Amino acid sequence: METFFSLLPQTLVNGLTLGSVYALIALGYSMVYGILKLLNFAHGDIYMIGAYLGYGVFIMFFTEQGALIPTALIIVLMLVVAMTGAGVISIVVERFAYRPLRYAPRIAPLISALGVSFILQNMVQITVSPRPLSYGSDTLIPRNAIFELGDLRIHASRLLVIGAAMIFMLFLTYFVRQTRLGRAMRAVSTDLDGAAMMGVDVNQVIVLTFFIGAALAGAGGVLVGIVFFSLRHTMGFLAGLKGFTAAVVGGIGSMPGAVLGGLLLGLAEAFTSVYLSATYKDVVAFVMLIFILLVKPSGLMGKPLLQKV
Amino acid sequence: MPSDPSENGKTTPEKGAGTEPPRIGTDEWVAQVASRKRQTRGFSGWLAMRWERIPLGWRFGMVLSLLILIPLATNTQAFLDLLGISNNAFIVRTATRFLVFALLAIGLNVVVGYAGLLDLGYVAFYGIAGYLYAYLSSDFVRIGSLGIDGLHVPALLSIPLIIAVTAMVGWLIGTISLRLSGDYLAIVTLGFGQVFVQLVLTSTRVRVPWQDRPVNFTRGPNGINRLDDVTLFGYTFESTIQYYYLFLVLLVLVYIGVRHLNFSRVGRAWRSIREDELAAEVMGAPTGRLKILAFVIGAGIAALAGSVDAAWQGNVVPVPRYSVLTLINLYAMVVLGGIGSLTGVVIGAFIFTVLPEVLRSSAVAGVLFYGAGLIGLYFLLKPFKRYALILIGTVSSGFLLKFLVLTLLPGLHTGLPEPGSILNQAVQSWLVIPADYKLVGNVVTGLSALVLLLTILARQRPRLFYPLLGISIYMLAFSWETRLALEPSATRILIVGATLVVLMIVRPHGLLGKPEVRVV
Amino acid sequence: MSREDSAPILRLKGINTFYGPIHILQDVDLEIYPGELVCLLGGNASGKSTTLKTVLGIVSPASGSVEFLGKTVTDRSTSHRIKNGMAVVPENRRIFGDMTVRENLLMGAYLRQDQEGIEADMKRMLDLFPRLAERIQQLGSTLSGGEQQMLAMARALMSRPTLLLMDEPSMGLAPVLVKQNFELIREINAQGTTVFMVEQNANMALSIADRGYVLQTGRIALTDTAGKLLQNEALRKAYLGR
Amino acid sequence: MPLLEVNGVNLSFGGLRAIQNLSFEVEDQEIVSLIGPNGAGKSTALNVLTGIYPPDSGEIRYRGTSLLGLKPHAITALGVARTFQTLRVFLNLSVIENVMTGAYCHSHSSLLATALRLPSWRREEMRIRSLAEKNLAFFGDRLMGYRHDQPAYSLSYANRRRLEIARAMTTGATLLLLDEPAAGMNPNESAEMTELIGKLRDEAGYTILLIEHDMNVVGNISDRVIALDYGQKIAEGTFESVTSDPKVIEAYLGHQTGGEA
Repeated sequence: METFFSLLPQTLVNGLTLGSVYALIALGYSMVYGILKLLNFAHGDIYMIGAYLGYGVFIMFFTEQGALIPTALIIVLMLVVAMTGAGVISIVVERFAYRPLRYAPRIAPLISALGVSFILQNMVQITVSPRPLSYGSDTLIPRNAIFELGDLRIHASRLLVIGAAMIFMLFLTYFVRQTRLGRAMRAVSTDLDGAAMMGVDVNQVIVLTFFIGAALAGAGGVLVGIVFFSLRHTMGFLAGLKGFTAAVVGGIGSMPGAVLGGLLLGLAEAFTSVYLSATYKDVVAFVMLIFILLVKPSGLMGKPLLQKV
Repeated sequence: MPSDPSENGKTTPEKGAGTEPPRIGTDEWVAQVASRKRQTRGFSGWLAMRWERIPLGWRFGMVLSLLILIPLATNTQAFLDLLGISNNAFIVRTATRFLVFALLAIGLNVVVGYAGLLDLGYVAFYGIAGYLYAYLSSDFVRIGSLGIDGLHVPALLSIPLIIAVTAMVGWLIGTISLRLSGDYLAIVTLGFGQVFVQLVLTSTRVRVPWQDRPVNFTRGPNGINRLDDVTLFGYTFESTIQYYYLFLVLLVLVYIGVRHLNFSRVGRAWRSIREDELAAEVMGAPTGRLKILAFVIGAGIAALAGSVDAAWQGNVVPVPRYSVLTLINLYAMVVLGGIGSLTGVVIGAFIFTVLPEVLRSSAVAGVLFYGAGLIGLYFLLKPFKRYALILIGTVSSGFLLKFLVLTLLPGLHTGLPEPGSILNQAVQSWLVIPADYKLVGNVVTGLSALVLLLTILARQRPRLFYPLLGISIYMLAFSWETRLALEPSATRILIVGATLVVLMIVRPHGLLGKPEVRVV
Repeated sequence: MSREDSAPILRLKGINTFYGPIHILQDVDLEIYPGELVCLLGGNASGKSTTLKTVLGIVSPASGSVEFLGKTVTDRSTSHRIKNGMAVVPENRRIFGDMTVRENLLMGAYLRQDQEGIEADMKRMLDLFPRLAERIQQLGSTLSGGEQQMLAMARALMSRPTLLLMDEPSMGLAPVLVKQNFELIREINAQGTTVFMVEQNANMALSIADRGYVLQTGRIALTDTAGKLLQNEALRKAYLGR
Repeated sequence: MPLLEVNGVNLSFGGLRAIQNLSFEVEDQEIVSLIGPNGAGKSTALNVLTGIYPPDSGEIRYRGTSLLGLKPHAITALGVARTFQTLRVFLNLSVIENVMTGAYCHSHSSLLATALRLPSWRREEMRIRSLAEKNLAFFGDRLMGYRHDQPAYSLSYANRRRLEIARAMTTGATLLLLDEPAAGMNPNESAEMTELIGKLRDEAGYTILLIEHDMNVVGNISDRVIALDYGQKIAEGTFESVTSDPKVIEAYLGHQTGGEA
């Protein structure tokens, strides 16, 4: 019991860190699904692209002599480049792989998304490297940058991840709730044709949605690199799966649901690793998913569908 | 009511206005369906028409005899010389893989194509059957206290048992997940598939109450090997070619059985569920039970394929055989072939087992790459004159560029250390290839994707399109020679991915699938 | 009552539209002049809604042209057309259920940038429909059928349209509400907004319209003033019932 | 014993009371019409009868058997079939297949017999097909001959309504619930539909519960009319008595009836 309580705060922090990243990925899934009812299976690879772009910025400014500019600035630059790059690539993918299929049978864009996923992964493999890349464990944030709160020791990188993710999510909430374009986004997701009749440029809104979703995933990719120091061209697959799971647990289409689902999944994995066994963390995550869906078939924050007759 | 034939989009002024005015209040044919007339345009239309005139039994027999002959025909000296290989083992192996995947794809088609359920855990049934076969037909199961030193259950007993057990699991999963609809079903089944693989990977040291030491249930990623061959009525299947014919028989039986089911009350009910679940239920079809039935039949077919496949391969390994990658492959086969169309699904399985194998050799991949490019370009640029002009233009500009580089910056062009086949040399003759070709190749490969997409965007504007097209051809050839051909394993999947995207856009309903009308 | 002397505000010329293999609109010609109230009549699946969608640019015709305010807009987007003065009260009203009444009204003014003008119009609408003012923060999905109709109308008027398009304004409303609704349409028209209305209820529509078109299996079968159409023998038999 | 008994049924969605204390009966071989403004609960009542929405309270009996707690397909198998206001034919199935789907609940071929195409399967399939053909023939030449093998999406609106009725007939039901069978039809077609509904009762022996807005249709064939408003029954009786009831006039018809509602 004692060990249980002594490990608790640390596990919570770990879970929240992981959960924040899952939440960032889940948001993109959920937003795109909300508007197009499309399961964007290439989303995980967009996150991977973000991680690589961030790494590209890192090696540009972090030579063997050390950082050319302040570390904080490098991190900001990494985020900016990764988010913009991921966003742009996602728009290109939407334009060429999804838009021609908007009125096709539901499963066609799904297969197209898998094709895109293959292309992105293997393009990175060919042009960058098939081997994992590494940041080096204390290059960006020193190993001793630790905040102590009683017994709890939190590494600065974890605070950075949680903080950054929270800022992005707050910004997104403000954008969707309070701005004209955000209102248009909500309108399109409730009734695409109805929104078009109000003069909303639906394509513009869809492009915007893909951009924002991909930018968040790209940020997630950079943040993961900062905490776990390494990246690989196949990293998008499992992360995408987790993001998708989180989105569904929260109720796909619902943005607060995606965040909640992401955090829950992260916490579940952290707790399983600590209290059960790290080997079972994926199993537990999926069992949790199945259980939640059986109790609440439309996800935690999704709206139950009333059958229309 | 005068019907306006096909001619979509283009109208002639005299039509419509001149014909008799419509009578008010008669709502006869609202829908004047041009598709009532068979489309016979072009060569492919002619071929399809010819093919469909052959009676069904004959068509079936023709394909079947072709499949029977493949291992024999490819074993002739003439054929082997043609391909320059010493034996046809590789071909028979690929053909057998095709049959396994065709079986699996037919099972998946029952679930996804007929009942319309997005089952992303299908591959787990394949895996469960594989592992069950491994337990029942190898030395793996050893229980000292009972004196069991490996189970070797006869195939005639074990395979039906495995099918029954797997179908039961299918029933269980179906019953649980059918409380959910649509995409939620997809995620729960995906979760099930993941749990299966994870459990197999991790159940290597499980503590059980009746044992002191932890038990290794699966041997993790190493899998279980040295499985028994299938023995039926005293005949043991040993070589790949023997398994090929076994799978062929199974495929034919399953194909016919599923086809008969589809054209019966069950098939009609499945299709009506896919169209409108509520209406189907209200018209007396027990939708829940029918969907579970599809799940169970799918699982049963997967179990049949999985157990015999395990025997053929002689081992079971969780990754990649039973992982999501296989699932993706199966979905590609089903969707590409045309969801709901049995023949289409088999063709899809053929394409997706043969294509990656063919692409393994970079020489063949090169031929395919340039060949498909040239043919695709021809259809894009018809008539031939324009096509030839563009190609000649591009190649001569390439030579001009090379000439300029060689005279002005003589150090820039160094060529590749290994120029490759004659085809590669021919292409390289008009490319400028610098010394650090890998780095430049990386950049150009990235850029060429961009230029290609720009070219597609500009297709309505000839003055932009043709120059851009020339540039993309040049850049793609450069990418291929400097990077893609050097990384065959990644390129293979890159090409498969591109094929998926392009095919979905060109034919979203698959090769043999029928486009469905949703609302009118 | 057609005002042949002025230029038409909307003109469809030789419109042909396909839905997949199905030929929906066949050589549809149609003109609407400033200040008119024109209705388009026709049975189910005769192509009425498709005509309206073609006017709006949601469906693009295979051939033919759409002119709005003297300019060809066939290839222009829906938002372009709405920006230039179209507005629509869609079939079944299509209220955004997850948005408040206020947000729904703001969606009507989506393409307008003048904040003060929008606020002024918002106030005007709430004066016109006091029921909406009471429910300004309520979600759209909680309104009753009649209130939703008001909201849809107010939302369309938020963009200060020169041409108001109405798709089946009587659909799904009790006969009592239908009458109120049609009186409101006449009122809006009297205040200077040109109205083009697609309607199945021929009696009601013709009782307030200036002119009418009758669409039959994708073609314009008849067009005349409302008064003459009410007298038309064939039409009476087909749609008016007596 | 009446064929259908509805007794004190209540149903609410969230706060909205869609049906309040609804009771009525339908006798064998009777044609009963439900009228009332949109949103009055007519279609909801049909959905409750067919098991799509379980009622909060009340009792529904068909031939004395309670329908509560039964799945829609089980209710259909008992003998209650319906059509839909919004037309739910299976667009991509052929006309004949659409009708044949209705026969599921009274066909029994096992999977094995089907997969092997045993003689028992052949006989049953023949029976279903000829039943479907017979039911399509009920509509005269409208849905005959070459149209059997055409996809349902190629049918006109009116023909789809006919197809839905043929599909409901094939379920072997005796009680047909028709939801606005004449909606979207012009007066000629409505008159034809009216005649047909009469024929369904007189020649084929069906009992019919009808929802309809077109007062011409309702007036011509109904033995009894039930008027609903806000989920409650406000009047019941002959067509004349119900349409002259002041409550019905106020809630539904309005004072000067201009034509169809």
